[in-house]
Parts: sequence; C-alpha cells; structure tokens
Amino acid sequence: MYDDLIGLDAGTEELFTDPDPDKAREFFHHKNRGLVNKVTTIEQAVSVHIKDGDYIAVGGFGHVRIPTALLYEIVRQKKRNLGMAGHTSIYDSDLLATAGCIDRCDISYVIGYEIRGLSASARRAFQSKEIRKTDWSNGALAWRFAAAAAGLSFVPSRHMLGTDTFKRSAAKTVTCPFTGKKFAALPALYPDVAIIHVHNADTFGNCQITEGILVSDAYLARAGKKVIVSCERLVPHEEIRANPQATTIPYWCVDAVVEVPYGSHPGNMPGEYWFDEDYFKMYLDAVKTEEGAQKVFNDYIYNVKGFGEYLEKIGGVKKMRDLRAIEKLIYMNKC
Amino acid sequence: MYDDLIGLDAGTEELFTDPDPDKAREFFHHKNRGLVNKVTTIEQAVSVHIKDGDYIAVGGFGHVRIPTALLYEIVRQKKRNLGMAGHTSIYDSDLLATAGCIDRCDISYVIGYEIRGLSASARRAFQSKEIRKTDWSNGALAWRFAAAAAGLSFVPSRHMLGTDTFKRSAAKTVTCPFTGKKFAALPALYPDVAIIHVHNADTFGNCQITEGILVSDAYLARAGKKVIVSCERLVPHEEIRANPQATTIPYWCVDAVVEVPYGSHPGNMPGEYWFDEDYFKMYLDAVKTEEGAQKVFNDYIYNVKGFGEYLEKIGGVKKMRDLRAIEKLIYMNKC
Amino acid sequence: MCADYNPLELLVCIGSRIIEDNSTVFVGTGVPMAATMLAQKSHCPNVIAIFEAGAVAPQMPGMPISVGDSRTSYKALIASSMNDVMEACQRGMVDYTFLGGAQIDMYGNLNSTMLGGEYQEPKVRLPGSGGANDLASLCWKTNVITPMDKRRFVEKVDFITTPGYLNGKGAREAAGLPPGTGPYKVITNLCILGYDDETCRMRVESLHPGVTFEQVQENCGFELLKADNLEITPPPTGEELRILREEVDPEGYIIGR
Amino acid sequence: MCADYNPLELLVCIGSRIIEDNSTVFVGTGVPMAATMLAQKSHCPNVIAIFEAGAVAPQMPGMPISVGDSRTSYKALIASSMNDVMEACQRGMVDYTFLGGAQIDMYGNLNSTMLGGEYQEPKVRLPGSGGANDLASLCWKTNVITPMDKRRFVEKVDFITTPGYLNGKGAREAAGLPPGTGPYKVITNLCILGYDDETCRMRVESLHPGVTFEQVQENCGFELLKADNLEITPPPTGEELRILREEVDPEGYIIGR
Repeated sequence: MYDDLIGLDAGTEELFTDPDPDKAREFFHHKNRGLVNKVTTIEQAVSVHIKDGDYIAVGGFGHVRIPTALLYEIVRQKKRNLGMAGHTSIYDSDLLATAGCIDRCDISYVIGYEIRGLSASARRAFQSKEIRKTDWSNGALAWRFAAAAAGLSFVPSRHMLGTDTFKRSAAKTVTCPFTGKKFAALPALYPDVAIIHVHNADTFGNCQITEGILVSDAYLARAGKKVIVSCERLVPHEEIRANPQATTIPYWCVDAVVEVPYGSHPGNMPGEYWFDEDYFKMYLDAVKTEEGAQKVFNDYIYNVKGFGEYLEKIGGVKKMRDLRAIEKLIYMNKC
Repeated sequence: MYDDLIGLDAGTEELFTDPDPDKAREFFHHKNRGLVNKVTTIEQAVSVHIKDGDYIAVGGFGHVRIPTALLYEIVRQKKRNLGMAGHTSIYDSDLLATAGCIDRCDISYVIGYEIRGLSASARRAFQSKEIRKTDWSNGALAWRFAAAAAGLSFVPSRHMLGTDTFKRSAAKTVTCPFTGKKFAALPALYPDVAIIHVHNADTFGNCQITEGILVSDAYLARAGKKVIVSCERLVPHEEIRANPQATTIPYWCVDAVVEVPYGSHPGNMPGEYWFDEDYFKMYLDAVKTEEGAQKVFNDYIYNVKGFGEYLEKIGGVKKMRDLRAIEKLIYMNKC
Repeated sequence: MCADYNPLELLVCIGSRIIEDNSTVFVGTGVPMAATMLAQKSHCPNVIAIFEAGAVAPQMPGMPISVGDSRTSYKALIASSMNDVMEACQRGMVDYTFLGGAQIDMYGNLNSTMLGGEYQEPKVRLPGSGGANDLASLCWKTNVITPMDKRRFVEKVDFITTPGYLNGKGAREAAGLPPGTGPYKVITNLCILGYDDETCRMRVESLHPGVTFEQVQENCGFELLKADNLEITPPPTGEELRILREEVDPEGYIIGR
Repeated sequence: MCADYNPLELLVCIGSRIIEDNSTVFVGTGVPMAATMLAQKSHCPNVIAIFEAGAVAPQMPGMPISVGDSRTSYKALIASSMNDVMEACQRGMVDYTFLGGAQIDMYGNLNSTMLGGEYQEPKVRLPGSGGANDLASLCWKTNVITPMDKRRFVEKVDFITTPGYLNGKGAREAAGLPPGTGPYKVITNLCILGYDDETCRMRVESLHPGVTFEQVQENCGFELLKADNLEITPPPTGEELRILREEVDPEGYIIGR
C-alpha cells in the first residue's frame, strides 16, 4: 500500500510557470527603476497589466487583506484563461473560478472558507476538468515565491515527500551534496502578475503593511514580474522614508498603484475592519446553486459600475464603520 | 589560465560546521520554549553559554550594532579555539583574532575597516596558519545562515562560481532538477552560539531592532543553536506585544539577555550613537605593533573590570552624549 | 457535576488536555484553535500558539475565524510571515500540530484533497493540503482531532494529502521526511487513539465515558489495535465547559451552540 | 575654468558620470560611495543606491563610513537585510556595481583576498570578497574604480576573489554565472577602460586630459587594447569639484583633502 509514493522522484502534474531564473532576470533587467507616479484606476490597472492567459497570484490570506476591488475588476473585465496560485486562497480563487476566469491552478488551499465551511461554486469549478490542477502545500507555494524572489529556479524542502500531494505536484527531488539526504525540490514560481492589498503606499509604489501578518507577500511582490498594488490609502512619500524598516514592498517591484479604501471587503483588513460575516453568509448561501451564483455575481460585480457602487450596496460607510468597531474591539465587552 | 577554476565542482577547504539538518533539529527539539526570565550578566552570559571550541557568529555589521560588551568579555575570559563566521566582520573578528580566541574562520570580510583602512593586528593574525581559513562571499554567509534558519542543509546560489573564492570555500555545486543549470550549493551554517546586539529586548528575549538595517540577523538568530542577546535597554513585555511586526528575534531563539547601554561602542548604533572615530583611530594606531596591541587590550579589556569601567575610560556619558548628537544630526549643520 | 456536552465540546475539551504548557503548538482552523484557546485559559497559560499565516503567541480577544486574521496577531509576540513559521517547523522548533481531514487510515495518513474519481475530475474536490502536509511533515508530533465514523476512518485514503506513517515503520524516513516526526494522538468523539510503536498502526488508548471498544471498532473502517492498559477518558469538567462556552467560543462558531 | 584636482577627486568625478539616472547601483565603501553621492547631487537625482547591509535609496545626511551605518538607511525607501538586497541582485534588479581591488587582470578579474604565499599562510592577507564576488556575479554591469599602476594591473591575479570575464568570452557562463553579466568599465586616474566584445580583454576607451596611451600602457602589467575611437575624458568641472568637496565629502574621508 502506498509503496509507489515513497520512492517517487518527481510529481506527475503540470508545471504552469517557467522557473528559469535567466528568463526572469531578463524580464527584471528591463523593469523600470524610475521613481515615477504609478497611481491609476482599478479599471486601468487590470486592463493594462493583466492579459488573458496570464498567471496571477494574490497576496493576503484568502479572506484577509485581499485585493477584492482588483479581483472584482478581473471578473468584470471577463479575463479568461488565467493561471492562478491557489495559495491560502479563499474568496479570491472562488471569485475567479466561479466566474470562469481561470483554467489552471496551483492549489494548496481552495474551496474552503476555514470555519465557515465550503463554497459550493468553487467546488463545482474545481471539480471540473475545465480547471487544470496541480497540488502543493501552503509551505511549498510560500517557498516557491521565496525561491523566485531570490532569483533561483528551485529550493530544497523537507515536506510533501511520500504523499499524493507530492505525486500530484510538479515538484522533483534533489540530493543534498553535503549530507546525501533526499529533499523535495520546489520550482521557483514567477507569476506574470501579483496583486496585493496593503495599508499604505506612496505614489511610486513603496508599500507598508502596517498591521497583521505578511503571509508570503514580501516574497510574492519580489517574485511577480508585474505587481499591482491596491492600498487603503496613499501616503506622502516622506511618510515611507520616515520609517524605512516598515517598507514591505519597495517601489521597484510595483507597476501600478490604486487607492481603494475598504478595498479588502468582505475580507478582514488588520487594524482597519473585520470580516463582513453577513456578506459571506449571503454569498455562500447564494452560490449553492448556479443560478444563485449568477445572481450574486450580477448583483455585486457585473451590474455595479465599480467598487464605489459595490460599497454602497453592501451598506456603505455605516457598514464599514461597524466592521471597524468590531476590528478595533470598540463594541466588544470581552477583551 | 584559470581553467581549473571554471569547471570546479567543489571547494577544497574545510567545512567548520555540520550542515546536517537532522542534528540541528534534534538540538532545537530540546531547546526551551518557556517564557522564562533570561536576563543575566555579561560575565555569566559568556561563561555559561560559550565553551572553548565553540563556533560563534556575531550579529550586526562588523562595526555597526555589534555586541561589543560580549566580545570584550569573550576576550577577557580568554576563550580559546573558537570558530567564527567572519561575515561582514570588522572590529568583532579583529578583537577575537588579535586576542587569540579563534583558531578557524569562515571569512567573507575580515581585517578591513572600510574607509578607515586595515587593522595590522587582524592582518597578522589572519596571515598566520594559527587561524584555519575558508573563504566565502558576504552573500554566501548570509544565505548559509538563511539555509540554517530554514532547517535545511544547503541552498543553491549563483555567485562564487569560477573563482578562487569558490575554490577556497567548502561550497559544492548542484544541478537544478528543473532547468539543468549549474548552481553553487552553499552548506547551511548552524553556529553553536550567535551573539547579537539589539535596541530593545524583553526579559524573555523577544528583540526589536528599531532602526537601521538588519544585515542577516533575523536569520542568524534562528540559525544559532544558542543565542546571546545584548540590548541597549530592556523594555516591558507589553511593549513587544504592542508592535509584534517589529519583533526581529522571537524569544524562543534566545538563551540569554543582557542589558548593556552603549553596548555597541565604538561601533555605530543606528538611532542611538555614531561611531567613536577617536577610539578607532587610537585603536588602529595602537595595534600596528604587537606591543601596542597588547597595551590597548590591557588598557581597555584585560585591566578593566567590565563594560561599565570601559565606558568611563572612553569618556563616559559625556562622550556617549556627543556620539548621540552626531548620530541624531543635532550638531550637524548640513542636513 | 456530570456536565452535559455535545460531541464538539467533547472533542475540544479532550483535545485541549494533550497540550503541554510552554510547548509550541501549530494551530489550524476550527476545533484545534478552540482546543488551544481552552488550554491557554486553563492549564497552559504559556502555550505558544503558532498560526500558519505568520503570527505567534497572540493574546486573542476572541475566536479567530481564520488562521490569518487580525485576532491571531493581536498582542502577539511576533507577526511575521508564513515562510518564517514554516521554517521554524522545518528547523525543529515546533512540538505539536493539530489537524483534521475527510479521511484517515490506520497509519494516520490524512486526505483533505479529493474523494473518488480521477485527480483532474474528482467526484468531490476538497480544499487540499493547506498547511497540513507541511505541519505533519515538519512538526515533531501530529495530533488529529476528528469525529469518528466509518466514512472517515478508512482502510485506504483516496489521496494522501498529509503524511501519517505512510505504510508503516521507517516509511517516512525512507520517503525523506525528517526522522523522529509523525502521528501522535487521534482525538475523537468516542476515544483517544495512539499508535503502536512497532507497527505504527492506530490503537485505542482511552475510551470516553460510556463507550466500549466494540463501539469504537464498529465506527472504524479498519481493524484497530487496543492498548494494554485501556483507560477511561475523564469527561469534560464543568470548568472546562464554562471556559469553552463563555470565554473561548461564546458565538458558537466551533462548538455550534 | 580648468580646476585643480587630485587623483582621487578625478576618480570620483569620472566615476560618477557613468551612473545613469533611475538606475539601480550597488554601492561599495569609499570611492564608489562618493561617486554615487556626487551623481545623485548632480545629474542623477533619482539614482537608486543600494547598500549591502540592506538599505536602499537613502537621503544621506553625510558621507557614510560604512555600507552598513545609519547614514545608509537615513530616510531610505527600505531598510531591510543583506539577504534581501543580494537576492535583488540575483533576481536581476540591479544594474551597476562599483568595486575596487588590490589586483586586476586583463579580463577584469579582481583580487582582494591575498598576495603571495600559500592560501593558509599568505604573504599578505587582504579582507576577502566582502560582497564583491556577489555583486560582480549577479549585477548586470560591474565597474571598477581604482588608481592604475603595474602592481595593481597584473598579468595574472594571485587569487580571483571576484569574477571578471575569467579567461575570456563564454567563461562566466561555463562556470555557471548568470548570462549577460560581467565587467563594464574601469575608471582609473589615467583613463577609462572598457572591454573588447570578442576577446573580453581590457581596452582603453578614453584618455584623461594630458595622458597618452603609452603612459597608460607603461602603468599596466599586461598588454592593453585600444578602442578605435579613443576619446579624451572631459576633466572634472568646477561644479563637480565644488559639490564633491562641499557636499559629498567635506570631511575628506575619501578625497583626502
């Protein structure tokens, strides 16, 4: 039983991105280093920088500090045949899979909503052959981004071995030249476009994530050939320079900056606003049927002009004020 | 010419530390995870945690944010046969080499004092066979610490190849299983003891480096089997918890904490005090001869009772106030 | 007082007792999180909870909904990255992890990826590994908390998402996983299970009050071993249940009240 | 105005002119730092200076003494780690670096490790690579700034600390270094040198005012090539010298005034 897994030297599934560090270097060689104004609109950021067929990766933690406004715009612009890193992925991959934007996915976590259960529409999408799948672990994708950020084509690691997760990955193995020990070898993941939501950015794209965890975003921002950042607020350049230790993403990684207050709703934005549990409940109920999914996408994405109108729809500033109060523990009596 | 270097598959020199990640794991398995008070004295920190023969690594940048008080104590306690990572190393390796504490060194930068020139005593020491040498680059040692911090035995990298630096290292090569490309393979470096100076620490050893650059200290603290931290000031535990993003070194890495105000003198402590250029000039002049070196070590280390007396000797609080003024640009009229 | 409790409360209370003070525990979503919070508020004030998105040892003001949300880094000791905490696991700094899964076999292998059908077109697609494969590969001791029934405890899992002992003693090491790691306990609504040292097969170690070995075996899809000294699990105490209901999960996210 | 200047001032001024605005420049200690600061205060207000200890693009309030001191992160865009900035180089994000060395050969190979004797007991031990090997391996274009004399410009370096073109075209790639990288210019007190595309050998491209090719060759331990269009280097301008002396290095750390 399981004997075939224990000695396996390479996964059997597709590697969706090219790990060649020299091709990536050539791209980065010509990436603009100028301190230029990169502020643009949500519409332009998505239409200019994301092409059908691109492989994208999303910062944050699936429903925490996610670039919702950019995700909605990708859906609204009906991008097709995107590849995606399903890394710690929740509402982000659900949106893109349900809307038919992606046709391939490196999965470490999709469909699930942590303690809320599962998304039926994401499950339908990922059960279909329409999305080509390759499986990994969260650590594997985190390290694949780090390998790319370091300008490498692979890094060794010590997990996945012996399992179907390894078999259904595109990992290989490598022998340590010092100890003779066997390691998993993870291919560097250079996404075509990374989209990341942050607290503060300046107009050049220097970003500071001022509260909460970073997940793998420091690496992802460096791994991405292009990076689109949405931010809760633009801050003066001088504010970045006043605290350079807090800069998570340097401007030279970034191609476009959009200012989107509440841009992570219905997700949690650490220090700013808590999850909108009412919205998630409504959404997860709605997408149980295909018709329901169509309706909720129509109501909240296709038939609204942009993120501003969406925010009005979900309850506007009053709603966001309530979610801020929960986040800030202002109305909680148990802390 | 140089043909032998271009195809070289392995360096020829000695690997001073064991890169086996399972031996390191076994050590870390039994490392105390308790939130216990680790505050001790300089004397105790060095006598309890550093044994003759240990391999040590020093945080900071050779003359920036270095744990001078711990270094002086190592000299004063006449530790012998230490191994050392000569990574971005300046006053730190000079002290230990000149005093005869080390008998082997992974070198990336020693002897030099950047724009101040060289230390004659460090040069004498490193020219001698008494110190066994293996050469690397700064990046190589930085990545070797990162490999250890990640619990690996090696990482690939793309430098050193083709040079005598590679030949005189203990690096090997590895072929990428995805691209077939040749990389240098750097062995993980797990020091027996890392000594690091920080701005703020709590009594458990949670450390925040509040200004300036980190060099490789986040990795070094994780790579070190034992870690001794000196800090400018102890801060309440709650102050660490108030800003967990600023924690560079979590307590579980740390074995001992000593509070040493001005503990990096004559080095620069970012945000606190500038280099003591008078001291460095005096020191570098003195060590030109062996007699001069003996005298300056007697005067400032062997014949003073501890770091407090040393501070009085170099000018006390008034001197440190002057160095703070330079650091803070208070007397400078050109900024 | 013989408290009344539901199966989830039982799981959380029993799960919390395995945790030792001053140990490092990598915490997953749901029941494990509740168990860790309960432990912290009862016998383990200094348990170090680690969350895969990057937070360590928070003083959580309420039940997190996500292992990456802001409650996991509230007054934490360090709020860093997934890479950093996964590397701490790989370095050997993390003692325990608590996982779940749709299927588990006698060697503790877990499936949270798919049920039935072909890989590219499964009957049921599940979330995938998340951090589970990493944690079960790299932490020292892997615990599973899960309700017990024949659909879940199966002879052969459809997909090994997360390694248990694979196919027996020495298999993890042969595959390349770090030595000395592996499954430790399985906490169910019926019993606590461990693993036989020689065969690495699952074995019942403690029966919950009123449960017989035969009942357990009936609810399990493979043959169970029985520990020599089969114990009776002490039931949740009133104090455990009070803390769980009032302080850990007052909204009933996990325990469903 | 024909300004009076010393050889170090000449090196700094000429060196600063190679720098392009909006390019990324990895800056070493000493003359390269002064050249970068001069560039920033003259024709390259937005040059991005990167320092190996982890700082990027500071607004330096004075001449740093160290590439890791607090002036390098003063009002910087990011103050991170050596690992981060070295990885930026390895990823292909860094355009230029400026290095020095005790010896250099016709292929631009640099020695800063040792002179004479055996490796374990050299006649003269030097500091070693520092970041030089990393930068010359990983940045796109490597510049050297150094005074020129026969002891420094040698047929064969005693130790290749830092790769130039090794032994000619294709050798870097054969060794495994990233393609498209390598030596670019050598700035000396006598001339500016580049490299012949075919042979990868050093070639004089511009003579400083009053210097002949023969003089340059006399001060060099190997045979130099000569560019077809040998130029005359414009001397430092009064404005360059003023900025250098008054704003960049008023204490004379580098230019020795």
